Amino acid sequence: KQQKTREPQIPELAYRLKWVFNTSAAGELYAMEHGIFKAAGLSVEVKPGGPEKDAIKELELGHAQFGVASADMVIRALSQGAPVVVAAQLFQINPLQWIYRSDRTVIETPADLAGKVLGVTFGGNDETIMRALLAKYGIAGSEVELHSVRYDYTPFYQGKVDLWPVYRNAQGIIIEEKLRQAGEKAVFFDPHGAGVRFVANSVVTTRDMIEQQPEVVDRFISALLTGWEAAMDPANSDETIRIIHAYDPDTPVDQIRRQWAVTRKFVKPSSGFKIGTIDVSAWEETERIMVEQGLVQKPVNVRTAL
Amino acid sequence: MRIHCNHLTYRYPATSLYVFKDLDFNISEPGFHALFGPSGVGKTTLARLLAGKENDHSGALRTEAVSRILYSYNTERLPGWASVGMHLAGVTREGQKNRLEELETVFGLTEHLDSRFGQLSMGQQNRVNLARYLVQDFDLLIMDESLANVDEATREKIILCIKRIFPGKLFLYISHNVAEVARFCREILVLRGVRRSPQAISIHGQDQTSDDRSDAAELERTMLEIVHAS
Amino acid sequence: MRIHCNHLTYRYPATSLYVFKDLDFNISEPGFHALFGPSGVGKTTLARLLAGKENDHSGALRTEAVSRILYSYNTERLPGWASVGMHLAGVTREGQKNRLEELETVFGLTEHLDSRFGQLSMGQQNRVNLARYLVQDFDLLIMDESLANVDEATREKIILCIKRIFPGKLFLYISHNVAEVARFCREILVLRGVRRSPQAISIHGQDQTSDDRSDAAELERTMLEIVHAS
Amino acid sequence: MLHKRLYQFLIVYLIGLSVLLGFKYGLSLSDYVIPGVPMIWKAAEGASGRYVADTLNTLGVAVVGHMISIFLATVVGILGRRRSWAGSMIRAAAYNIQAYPIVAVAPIIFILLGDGPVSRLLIAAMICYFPLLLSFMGIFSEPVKDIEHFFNATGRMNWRLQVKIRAFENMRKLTTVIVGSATMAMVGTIVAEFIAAANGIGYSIRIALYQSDLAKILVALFYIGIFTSLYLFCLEWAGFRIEKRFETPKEGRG
Amino acid sequence: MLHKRLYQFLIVYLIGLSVLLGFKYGLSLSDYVIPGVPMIWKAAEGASGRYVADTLNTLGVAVVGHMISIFLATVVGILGRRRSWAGSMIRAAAYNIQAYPIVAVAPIIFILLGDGPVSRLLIAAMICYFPLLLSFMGIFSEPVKDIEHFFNATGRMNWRLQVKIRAFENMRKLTTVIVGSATMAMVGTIVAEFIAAANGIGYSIRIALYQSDLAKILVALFYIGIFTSLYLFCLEWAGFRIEKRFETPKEGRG
Ligand SMILES: Nc1ncnc2c1ncn2[C@@H]1O[C@H](COP(=O)(O)OP(=O)(O)OP(=O)(O)O)[C@@H](O)[C@H]1O
Ligand SMILES: Nc1ncnc2c1ncn2[C@@H]1O[C@H](COP(=O)(O)OP(=O)(O)OP(=O)(O)O)[C@@H](O)[C@H]1O
Ligand SMILES: [Mg+2]
Ligand SMILES: [Mg+2]
Repeated sequence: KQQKTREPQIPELAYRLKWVFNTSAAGELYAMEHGIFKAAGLSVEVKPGGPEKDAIKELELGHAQFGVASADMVIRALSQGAPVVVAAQLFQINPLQWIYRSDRTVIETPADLAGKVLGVTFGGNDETIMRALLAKYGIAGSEVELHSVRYDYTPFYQGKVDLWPVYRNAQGIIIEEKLRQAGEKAVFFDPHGAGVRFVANSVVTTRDMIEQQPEVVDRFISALLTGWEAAMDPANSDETIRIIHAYDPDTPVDQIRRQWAVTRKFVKPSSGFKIGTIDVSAWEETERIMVEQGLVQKPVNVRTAL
Repeated sequence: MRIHCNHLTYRYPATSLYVFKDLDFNISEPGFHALFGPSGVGKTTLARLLAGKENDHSGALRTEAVSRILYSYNTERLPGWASVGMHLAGVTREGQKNRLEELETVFGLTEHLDSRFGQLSMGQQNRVNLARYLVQDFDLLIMDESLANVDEATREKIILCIKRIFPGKLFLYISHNVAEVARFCREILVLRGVRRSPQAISIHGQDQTSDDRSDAAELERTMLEIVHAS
Repeated sequence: MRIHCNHLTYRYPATSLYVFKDLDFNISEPGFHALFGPSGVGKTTLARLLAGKENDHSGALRTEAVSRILYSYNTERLPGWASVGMHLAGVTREGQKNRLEELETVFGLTEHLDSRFGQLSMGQQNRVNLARYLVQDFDLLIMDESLANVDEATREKIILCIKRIFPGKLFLYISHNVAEVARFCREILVLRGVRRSPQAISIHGQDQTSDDRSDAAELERTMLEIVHAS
Repeated sequence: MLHKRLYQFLIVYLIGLSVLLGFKYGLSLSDYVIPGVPMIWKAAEGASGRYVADTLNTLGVAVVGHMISIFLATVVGILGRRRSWAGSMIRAAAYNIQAYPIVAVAPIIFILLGDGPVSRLLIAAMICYFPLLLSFMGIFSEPVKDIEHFFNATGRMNWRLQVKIRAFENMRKLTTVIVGSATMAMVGTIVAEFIAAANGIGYSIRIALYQSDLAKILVALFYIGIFTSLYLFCLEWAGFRIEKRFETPKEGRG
Repeated sequence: MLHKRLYQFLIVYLIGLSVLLGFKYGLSLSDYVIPGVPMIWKAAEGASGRYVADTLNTLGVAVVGHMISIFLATVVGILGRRRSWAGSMIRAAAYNIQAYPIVAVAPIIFILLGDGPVSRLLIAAMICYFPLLLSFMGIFSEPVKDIEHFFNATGRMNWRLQVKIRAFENMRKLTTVIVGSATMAMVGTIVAEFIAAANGIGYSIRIALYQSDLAKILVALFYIGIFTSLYLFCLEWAGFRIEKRFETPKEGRG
């Protein structure tokens, strides 16, 4: 507190995550623990998110200066005039996938989705993705049964639903493990692999920040991405996993290790890839999907906000 | 000071039987008066009409030179969070502390001032309740069986005390004790029921101010008069 | 049939004053007896001890050949969901319907059977309440001021009626009316307070079974006896 | 009386809306944070039909859930009214079950009962019954001495009579609580739909929330308020009739 | 008495657990649907330390929220006790606000108040205050004629005295409701944490839920039950003391 008054030039920033502390926040946690933000002359408070948290709203209300939001939230906010800007794209591949039991359900091509009971969160982005998939492969709504998903997995466990949406790098690992312990085998259906590119978590800030404190934004983003690069470096994996476990004690270390490996694939698909790169064409596809499904009234020209 | 009743007609809402029909009476002087009559004849009803607690009557029921009417009855209770002594002290008007103490003594309450109201016997409750009314500002005090559960000796003391302290006020004392009202009351308004005519008869009582029992024959006559009227 | 009290000592829990200390008395025959004494002396307490509603006394308070004791008091109420007539009919024992009707007539209730309890005058409430006790199975009925709010004439009728119908039962009638207990009661147990000795005196009443007032002098004597005792 | 209820609701709603809009225009927030009037109006036009149907659907479940809750609270209140060990055990059970947040218990309910309408009803009832239970417990456990004495003394007392006496003597308190708990039933149903069901206004709210569409939520709240007021009015009217009936009984005995 | 409360809780908890396990072994469900005893035991070993701390944290907030609710309910109950238009307006407002499910209102609260402890407390209080309000409203709006008559007749009545009289005459009902609503305060806090906070047992439950870890939820419910029982016991004891104090006042006036 005293430092604050003595060195007022250090910008105090609040950074709102999309979800609670877990592997999806590996880079942020790493940067925080290793003083990377401090080294960049920033004081950053990383706040966990949750289902009721909306980083974009907090940006506008001044409760936070940076945040993580999914692409559909960004596009929707843009369509409603929110002054939000995407500063970096953390996930190159959307971690949202569908888990299913390979001994009960066979999905070899996306066309096999027909006739299945598919779990979707109505109103959530998994519904958007699934509908885009179905449209892409010409599967009529009458050929599948969409089952409303909520936060407990009972219908999936009880076999009432064939495919259940999960974050591949988070619950995916945990559920897979549970099924394995029960002697069942789970695999994942990946929309990205099926050609639907729907952008997931990205770092957002406001237009004002970019215009008025471009240098702070640069410092923050580069510190953040430095954190991510370090966290995804296999040489640091043990340290990264230790840090994550400190913030997410409910997940056992060996599961975090697997989560980490999957996350790495999504965030840094190849070893030379620069984390944070914005995949403009994927954003445009995302916008197109949302316009097609009537989720936004008219195109927002997302390119301008990237 | 006067209570004036002219063609009073009343029945309770949504009932068909009248309690009063064209009732007339007059009480024209201050003093300790009685309201008398068999159970169910309408004493309480009349008292509540006077106190403005029932409405919708027709006819006139008016008072003159009576600005504050208080109505007390025997099943009233005091709140339970403090002793009766504290309650009595709390509701006593400025400058009436001495009077309160006098009443406490005459009413035989001094030993019970530390009790909660709920711990008193019924007669003790009656007395505590009446005492607090007597330290209020009033012109007419209606006592609806306010001493019903008190023994005769104590009741006599209390009535004489009231008559001594408040000679200029109007009291309307409701009691079922013929001898008592005959002896101590000035006017006894005997209610006789809606089917009889006249519905109310006024009888002069002995209005004694001390407990001497000299005039037994007179008393007997008044009592008979009351019994015959009712 | 006997009530037998030997060295009864009692005080209310968490109070320091005794209501009774070594109280002795005896009531040894059925009949209409009275429990008498100044307000606060302990009549209700004794009644409740007898009925088993207060405990923790020391000394003996026993009954012999009395198996069912009922305790009635004047502030009891009937539930409000039906008329009093229906309630009375509902709680009447098998084979007592005629008796109930007789009581309703003598008690002057016939006109009010359609009313709810809350719509009755106080004296009417007293009578309804007492009537329902009389159609129960009892050996000893304690009437704690059960007729306190009823007029004297009606009360007299009621007492005579009870005495006529239930000659073999025990009644303990608590009342503040000296003349009444003197005239109608068989034994009058006068409680005198814990500070006096003896604490209770038994006086023979006139035990009249009709309302003739022939023996005025005898009555006067009994009354004086009671007044002096209390 | 119905007019009054609706007016009052509208006043409350408009005050709330004004505060929100005041914020919006005061801080010049975008439509995404707090929707502007045109957006709310558009949402109302677009969604009203569905939302009215949804709210009616929810109201139907809520009414049934409310009845179940009243029944449940009565039963538990009656069983738990005694000061005995059994009574306090039942109270303990009732309290303990309530102490578990529905969000944690819901999965267990789904496992045990499946996710059909029964679960939805049960959750609604659970949320609404506890406030009722508390009052019922208070009322049923307090003797009305002056009335009960006779029945105790003559061996006529049974639990039904006791409950009847205590309920009747506290009729006004009971109606207040029953009427008031109607809103809890509504809330309970909405929450149940929110976490579990695939229809009803709670489900619509969840979708609107996922799409962070505050405009639609405001429209939903409007209809919820309207229909809750209507239901409250009906209950109040019924309560009023019952009170009336016992205050002024008819003359003449059959 | 404390022993009794804890025993009772344990019995209830064990019955619940047995039913669940009965289901599991009866239908031979696998561990991921309903965890077996070893799994629950392991979860208990692993998570107990943290969960106890979390539950205590939650309890702290719940106690404050409970106090706020009691205060709120008293104020609204007093204001809404009259049969006048203003009274019924306040009742309408109180009911209408309650009719909005917290899940729908929470986002608005967060927008207006941020996500500090204030929001958490407010949500907890909102969930807990309504049951209190209902009872308070019932109690405060019903005259105690035999006591109030004197004060009305002598012009001494004011709202404070009126409330005091009615509260005192209904002390037992009030304590029942206040004690009982403690569990609502606990639930409210947990729900608030569930949807918003980053600590407390509600937050832990949310994490366990999204990890589909029923074993941990069962452990959390265990601690919630234990500490709720403790809090209830404290309140009951306090209520008992108050009742006692007025039932047997001391002899001798100072
Ligand atoms: N609330 C009421 N509704 C209907 N009728 C009533 C109500 N109160 C009293 N009555 C009837 O009105 C008549 C007069 O009652 P009131 O209480 O005035 O009698 P009272 O003279 O005071 O009798 P008591 O000496 O027994 O107290 C009675 O017949 C009674 O049944
Ligand atoms: N619950 C109680 N707690 C403490 N003291 C009590 C309680 N009830 C009565 N008393 C006291 O015990 C004494 C006897 O009371 P009791 O009610 O037996 O008198 P009583 O003879 O019936 O009087 P009354 O004729 O006025 O009804 C009184 O002094 C009273 O203050
Ligand atoms: Mg009367
Ligand atoms: Mg007595």
